[in-house]
Amino acid sequence: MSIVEKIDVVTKLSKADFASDQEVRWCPGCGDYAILAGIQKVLPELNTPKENFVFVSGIGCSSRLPYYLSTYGFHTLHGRAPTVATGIKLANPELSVWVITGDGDALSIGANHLLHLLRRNINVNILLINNRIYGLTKGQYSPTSEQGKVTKSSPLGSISGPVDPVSFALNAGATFVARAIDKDAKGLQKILKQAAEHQGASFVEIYQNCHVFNDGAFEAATARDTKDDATVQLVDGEPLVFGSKDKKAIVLDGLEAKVVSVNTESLPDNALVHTTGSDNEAYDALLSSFQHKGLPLPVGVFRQLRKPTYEQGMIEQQQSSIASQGQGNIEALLTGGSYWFHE
Amino acid sequence: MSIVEKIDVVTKLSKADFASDQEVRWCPGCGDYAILAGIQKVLPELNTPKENFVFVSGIGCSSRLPYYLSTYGFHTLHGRAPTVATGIKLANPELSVWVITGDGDALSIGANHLLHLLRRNINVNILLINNRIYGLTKGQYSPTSEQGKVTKSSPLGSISGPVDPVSFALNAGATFVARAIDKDAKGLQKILKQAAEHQGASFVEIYQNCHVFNDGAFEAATARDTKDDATVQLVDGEPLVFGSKDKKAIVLDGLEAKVVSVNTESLPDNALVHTTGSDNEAYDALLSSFQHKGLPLPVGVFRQLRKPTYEQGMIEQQQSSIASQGQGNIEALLTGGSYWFHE
Amino acid sequence: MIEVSKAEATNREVLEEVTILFSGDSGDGIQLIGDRFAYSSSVKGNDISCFPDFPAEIRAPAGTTAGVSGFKLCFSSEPILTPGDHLDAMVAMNPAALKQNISELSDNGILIINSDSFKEKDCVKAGYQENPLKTGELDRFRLVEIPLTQLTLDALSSLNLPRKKALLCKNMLSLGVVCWLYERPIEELENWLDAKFGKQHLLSEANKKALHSGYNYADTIELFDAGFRVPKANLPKGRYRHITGNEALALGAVVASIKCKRELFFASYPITPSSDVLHSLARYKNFGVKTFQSEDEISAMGAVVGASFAGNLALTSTSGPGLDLKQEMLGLAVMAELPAVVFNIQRAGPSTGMPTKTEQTDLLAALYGRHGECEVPVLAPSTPADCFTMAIEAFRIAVTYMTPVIVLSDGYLANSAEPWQIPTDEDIDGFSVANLPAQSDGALFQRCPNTLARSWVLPGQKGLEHRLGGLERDYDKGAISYDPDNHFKMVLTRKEKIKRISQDISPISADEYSGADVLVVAWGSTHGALHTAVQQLKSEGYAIDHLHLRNLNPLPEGLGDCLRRYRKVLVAELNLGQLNSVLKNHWSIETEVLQKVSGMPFKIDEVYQHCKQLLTDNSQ
Amino acid sequence: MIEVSKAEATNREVLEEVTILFSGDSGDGIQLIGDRFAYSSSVKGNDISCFPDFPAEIRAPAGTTAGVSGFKLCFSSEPILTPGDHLDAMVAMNPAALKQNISELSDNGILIINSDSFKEKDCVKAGYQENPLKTGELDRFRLVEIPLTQLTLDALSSLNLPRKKALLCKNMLSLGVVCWLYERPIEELENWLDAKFGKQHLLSEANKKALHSGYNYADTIELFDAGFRVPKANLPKGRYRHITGNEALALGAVVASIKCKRELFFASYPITPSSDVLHSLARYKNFGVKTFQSEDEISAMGAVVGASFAGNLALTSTSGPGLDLKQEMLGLAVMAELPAVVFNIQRAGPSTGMPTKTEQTDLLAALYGRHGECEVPVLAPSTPADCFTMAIEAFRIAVTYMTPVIVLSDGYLANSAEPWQIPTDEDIDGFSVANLPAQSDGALFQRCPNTLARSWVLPGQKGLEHRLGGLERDYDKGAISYDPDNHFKMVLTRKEKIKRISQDISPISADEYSGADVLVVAWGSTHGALHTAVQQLKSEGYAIDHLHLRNLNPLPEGLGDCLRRYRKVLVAELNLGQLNSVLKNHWSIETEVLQKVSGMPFKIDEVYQHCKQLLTDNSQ
Ligand SMILES: Cc1ncc(C[n+]2csc(CCOP(=O)(O)OP(=O)(O)O)c2C)c(N)n1
Ligand SMILES: Cc1ncc(C[n+]2csc(CCOP(=O)(O)OP(=O)(O)O)c2C)c(N)n1
Ligand code: SF4
Ligand code: SF4
Ligand SMILES: [Mg+2]
Ligand SMILES: [Mg+2]
Repeated sequence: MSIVEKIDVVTKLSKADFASDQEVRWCPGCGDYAILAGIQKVLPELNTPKENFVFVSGIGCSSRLPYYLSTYGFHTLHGRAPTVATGIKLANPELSVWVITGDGDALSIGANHLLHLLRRNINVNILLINNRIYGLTKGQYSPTSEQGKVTKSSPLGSISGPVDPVSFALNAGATFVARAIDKDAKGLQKILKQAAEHQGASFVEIYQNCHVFNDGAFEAATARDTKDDATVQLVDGEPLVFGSKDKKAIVLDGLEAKVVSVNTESLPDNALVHTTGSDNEAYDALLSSFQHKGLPLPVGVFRQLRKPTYEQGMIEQQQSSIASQGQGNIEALLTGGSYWFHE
Repeated sequence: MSIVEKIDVVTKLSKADFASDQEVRWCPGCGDYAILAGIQKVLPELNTPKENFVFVSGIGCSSRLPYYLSTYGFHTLHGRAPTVATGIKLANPELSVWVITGDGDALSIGANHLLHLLRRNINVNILLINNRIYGLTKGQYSPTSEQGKVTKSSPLGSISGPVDPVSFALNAGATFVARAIDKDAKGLQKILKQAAEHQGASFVEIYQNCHVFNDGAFEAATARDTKDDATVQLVDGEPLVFGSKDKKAIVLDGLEAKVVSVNTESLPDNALVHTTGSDNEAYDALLSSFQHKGLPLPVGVFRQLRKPTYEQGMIEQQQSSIASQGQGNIEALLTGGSYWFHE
Repeated sequence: MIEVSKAEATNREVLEEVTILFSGDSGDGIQLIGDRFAYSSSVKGNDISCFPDFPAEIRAPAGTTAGVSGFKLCFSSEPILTPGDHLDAMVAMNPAALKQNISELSDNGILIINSDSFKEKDCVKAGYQENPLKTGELDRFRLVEIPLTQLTLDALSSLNLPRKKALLCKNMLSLGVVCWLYERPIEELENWLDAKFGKQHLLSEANKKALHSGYNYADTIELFDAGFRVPKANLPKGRYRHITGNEALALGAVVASIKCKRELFFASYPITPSSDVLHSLARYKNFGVKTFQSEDEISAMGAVVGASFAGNLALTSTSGPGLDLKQEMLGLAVMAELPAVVFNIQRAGPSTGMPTKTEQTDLLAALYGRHGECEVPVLAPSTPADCFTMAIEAFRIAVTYMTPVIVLSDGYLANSAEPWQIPTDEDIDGFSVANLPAQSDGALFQRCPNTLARSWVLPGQKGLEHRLGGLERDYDKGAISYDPDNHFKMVLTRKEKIKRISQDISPISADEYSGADVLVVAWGSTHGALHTAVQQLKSEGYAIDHLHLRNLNPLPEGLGDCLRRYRKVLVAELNLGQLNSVLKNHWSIETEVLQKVSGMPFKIDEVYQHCKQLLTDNSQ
Repeated sequence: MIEVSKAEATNREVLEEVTILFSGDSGDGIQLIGDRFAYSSSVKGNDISCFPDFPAEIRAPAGTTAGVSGFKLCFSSEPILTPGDHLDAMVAMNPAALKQNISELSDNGILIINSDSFKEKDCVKAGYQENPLKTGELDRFRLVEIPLTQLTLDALSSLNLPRKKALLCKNMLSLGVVCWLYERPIEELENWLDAKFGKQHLLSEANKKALHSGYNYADTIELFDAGFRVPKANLPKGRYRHITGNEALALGAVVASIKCKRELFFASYPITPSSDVLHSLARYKNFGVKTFQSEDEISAMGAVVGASFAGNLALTSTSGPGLDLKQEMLGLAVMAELPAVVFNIQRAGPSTGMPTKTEQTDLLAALYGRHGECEVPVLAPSTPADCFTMAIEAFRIAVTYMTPVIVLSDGYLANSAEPWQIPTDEDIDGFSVANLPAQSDGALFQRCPNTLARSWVLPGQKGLEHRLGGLERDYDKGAISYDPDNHFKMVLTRKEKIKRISQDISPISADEYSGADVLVVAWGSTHGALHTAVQQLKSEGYAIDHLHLRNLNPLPEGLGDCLRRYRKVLVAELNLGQLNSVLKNHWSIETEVLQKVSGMPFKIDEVYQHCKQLLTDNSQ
């Protein structure tokens, strides 16, 4: 089949073409619905034949998502989706491979696999659906739950502080890192598209409201009256400016970020200008620490770097090996070492 | 036994008292010997009864270390030492618990456990002995091996880049993070002592030469003629100054670190002054990125913060629970819910 | 303690026992009313048995069969062991609930439905082609149609609740109806609602109103031909409470810790259906319990091994997939000879399987799931209350023999409640930790001549410093050893140590099992159904016995002889014959198997029929 | 290809076979010379069998018994299967090597020692109270003391090598001596050294000099009364090479991939003694092989499951502890019905155990180590070369039946080399992947009526998009299903699918196993010792047979009947009776067991004696 034909087929697809025949079974009001819709909206725009998409998930409410997409899918084991996705991508680098995972799935039982997938820069898209709770097992605290969280398993409050998914991914060396929010459909779709188009491991944290066990966890960042003050949109090449009425900018003071009011049109010299391609760990760390420093929550793409993918390296080694040793065959294989004749 | 007696006993101990009756079985020339010696030197100085030390390890050449110490010890499973250490410390917070682990043990199979131990801030001391290779399984590349490393399992060079142990620990939220080198006995001992005395999770990366499978990996940082230019010593409150003949300082330029020569006695204004207590992620990231930015390798304590430990939280919850509900007993336990009489 | 109210009623038909099912959407509060009605029945003096059955989804789409939640309850004036096979009555809140469960309702059974939820679209959602109320397919039942939705809204109209909130009280209205039907005083329920929400709370008010309305509705419009009465059962006198298997395991662990005077350390990673053990134990901090929610199952098991090394009574709980993950670390506990207990709450496998359904398919994995020769004792409680006893027994064996122990419960035991006569402190046998050396006595790796257990030397003890590990060690000195003869000796010693436990548990009594035509051998949660079926057959004069094993490794003494005394041995399990293979491995006997692997417990009747067939074949 | 040199010698005693042990410190290059001497013997036309035995430490302290490395080799003019029990000759580079192995040397055996390393302190280090050269304890051997150290230094003096470097050539000097003793031309070794180091390289020069010196020394000073000659064996004509079990597994996997035209994807995490499979496959990139060194065993298995889903032939390799970790993911492969192969190279357990020692203790874990009813086929090669055949067979079964397959090798097979007649492409049976649907044919979850396999639908195929997972799924449509009857049907279907494989493998031939007094049943690496012992007994007229199983699940057809044809069945295993328990589970037969769990293979003699005892008891 020629590429032209393929594209032809692809462009005809719509959101509805990506809905499977399975009834969606999340609780009413669950943020996962919006995320599913966002994905279904973006997939037809990616110029990829439907049969080339593979959605791989672990276990959790969020990890049920692949059942509701009409693409290839694999609902694997708790925490292990990155390993299965790795196998799929290395077996067939042509496929567009996505990982759907939850905060418990990805950062409790599965953080090691996630770390290594990101470090290897395998070209898969990871969507970490963060509701800061274990949904499917009915409401225990997760590694992203805030310290002191009262749940069935922590009646007096959880003792340890949270892991920040974005910092984790940045530190693991992911070449694309972003944060999106279930309720912000436009922003979510834009990021999903960028993630899909990125060559290399893409990581997107998506805030998701668990209506039943952790309702309102992201209230400040989503409520109409607070969100403009509580968040700052990351736009490549643009300054970090936010605020509903009074515009504010984030400036650099030594190695600290600070908020200043900007009433005129001109920004102070030390205003931070966002760049997704800085490859500067200090900037990444600064940005991802806003949240626990009382600064507004950054939403959007944190980092996008172009680096060779693992599968490229793998294919190159195969090719260079064939170039130097010739394409192997059984005779060459079995007589490869030294042998002798017995007469 | 009164405390006075205990201290009395402790101060009488010497290095030799911490050698077990087992013959040390590393290869001749292995850097582990120096690390063992450093530990044996420091333990008598910690004012802790010998029987209160527990050394827990995973599997690897380095993980054999506890056998050679005459303290309590546990040679557990590959990658799992942090979990066992967690259990020991929570079961008996009085004990001085140490984890001995290798780069493969800690960062390949075991990185998830390490992450969570550090995040929880459990008061154990983790010594990650990094030789950038799998020693015990005879020389495959490890997650800290440099990209392109040629080993038995990567005859054409490894494809993915390394994990930096110090960045990993800083990002996981460890409250004490340091780097030491096997060949620098004094520096190592000083850091071990500080780590032991720190309340909370301490993490020390120790560069170790694997004479057999990765000889000379840390040559630049250890050789007499290069080490002063290749490393910078981290001293709390002191500027980052280094260099064998010409003294050089590290200065901050925006969010980048740069090296400048300092010939006079006074330092430039923007010279970085090290502080272990900054609690500034950007600074931590800057410092831990020196290595792959061509800046000198920082050696010493990166971070030391005072935060409540997990076990303190656990004990406080127990106490508050006893305060509010009374010390439990069997009668109270079994009749805790509602019950009735059948007559 | 709640006083039993003495509400009287007249004109009631007396029944020996009733099995009723409450069913509806998982958002309908079915488990809540089921649970509470069970409690009321107990308080009234009935024996009860129940079986909650819920969907895998938190809240599957309303109105679909996938989302149906059920609570089956049998209350009786005779001692009972299972909720029974057939329903005498059923409450179906919607067509999906009806569809899912109607096959279990006996002819002429009472069928209470919410007529407001039988619209066309409701029926379609549930997968009905036609409205079942109209097809006549329900004619063989005593159909009672109640406009529950409307009645609820009407009842609460004065409270000005939002419609959605008000509708949540539907379940209480239906409970009120059922209370009238079976003569349950509603005062006790009112007290409970007050306690739950706070006396003044609007929700307390609303729920009480709905409850009353239901009760009065049934009374006033003479909804039923007659009410029923199930008299008090003749149970031993004493204090009772309800207990589920998971609660019982948690209580047993805490009691073991108090009895042997060592702190309980519990590490676990949530997984259905074991998570309630974690939830229970997390509330017992004032009993010295430490709970640790770990990052995964490996970590939980690792922490348990560490805590055991440091001298705590160490416990973890999990379910199938988690058991797989714990195996390597269990092997370390075997090698290091450290006491630890694993509660494995079996669920339908393999792989993720059907997480909320019950099964007995982890026996072989518990016995053999680790590389190397790596035996551990395995116990299996047979009722929810027995979980309490076996939890304590597991710790006794663990510390006496210095070994990890696996306790196999399952989803059915975990969630089913039964009335439990509360023991006093004195009723419960304690045990002590005998092998804690008082001081440096050089006997570090010496074994107790009876149990073959090594001593439990704890960090912090002066002069006894030593190193444990997963490498083979020298029999005498404990140092690493690669000596071939030593290894063989250690392998045999570890095996023998487990074998010795069989002398320390109840043997199979030759009197009790003196031989007959058929012996039904089984283990775990199937006890009730099997026992009931066998009793039935015995009462009909058949020569049949039922032997229920609680120790699966080692097996009790006398078992081999016992098996040989029967003409036929039927091994009945909710798997493909796992205990059967264990028995055959020990004794070269021919056996019959009764297998069921459907995520559901045995029905009494299927066991009864199967056994009867065997007995009949036999007598030919 | 190397030409066999035709060096002649006179005055040599002709022997049928010789077993020799090279032993010394792990830094002494023992494995190297052993391996090369084995190769020379093969090239000379002998049959050979060898057993390398090395310590757990990379390089344990020099001079201690913990650090002794040994290479045992038997070369023979008759076909042989094991290196034999007793040594005819032994090279001991130091007292520790002597101490560790001397008990195996036959009386009057040749004992070559390095006299320079028998100083007082060397003897003490090895644990001798007195110098064994002086106590007379070696009098019953033909002791040949050679000052190897000094001779080596002298031989290389002209090269001006640092002393340390020069001393590394000691092994070559000793090899030279042995070459003289057994009439090996040293030209072939010289060529090998040139190839290894480069012709001009100083190390090549030094090693050749040492080799020559040893040879000449033995020749000149008439070190031995006489030299020996072991004539050519009567092996089938053809091309041969040496092959270890691990190499054979790797080659088999690549051949399977070429034959069935699907790329090989291999993911593994290093672990002794399986790592060499990784090292081998990493070198086959030009055969389209992808190797992935994962972060742990779970990840390796996960990647394998993913690669299989995407259509590669997917493989992982591991050892005991790693098998434990793979079990959960294996369960997913069972549930998703995806083909995959696991090579498990067993080592002495439990837990970390004795990593470099061999054992057969993972059979039950392979069969039953997963929660739920979760069967997988299990195969066991019986010789190093058989690893090649069984690797291909494993893939054939995996893709034909859409199931993961476990191949159980062990440390002994993994590292032992045997001569292998190299097959040609045509010699090797291929297999094809029959169940790849060509296009959207709606048969996504339909099963092949013969194999019951579902079709292998690969992402990228248009119109066949579907979702796999670990939840139970509907028999017909593949969607998630919680239906009880469906679950039971699926459990039984998965079981039946595995059972059908038994019709697709060689049955036990009733002619060959027609009955006798004793049948020895076994599996895996014990083949050589058992076969040799049984042949010996047969040749002495005893009625005994040996049945070696290569399919452990499902078992081959005809096995049950076969077992019943013998008066006694002896199950011989390097464990506590794991195959035995499998057999007893299938057939209620009485068996005898021969157990050994010492990290070492069976000796022929211990099998011989045990069987003889049984046969004698029998005839009473
Ligand atoms: C090995 C294993 N351990 C535990 C579980 C139980 N389990 C299922 S989902 C889950 C956590 C889900 O949390 P998260 O990943 O945050 O997903 P959410 O349900 O919140 O979307 C757990 C603990 C499991 N299925 N498998
Ligand atoms: C579960 C498991 N997988 C693999 C191994 C094999 N193994 C032992 S040590 C090791 C790596 C050791 O590397 P590292 O931690 O860097 O320690 P080093 O030997 O270099 O000190 C591996 C892969 C094992 N023992 N257990
Ligand atoms: S429990 Fe929470 S996350 Fe799960 S489906 Fe319900 S609302 Fe969504
Ligand atoms: S292999 Fe390397 S790390 Fe291991 S003992 Fe030898 S030198 Fe040390
Ligand atoms: Mg979550
Ligand atoms: Mg290492």
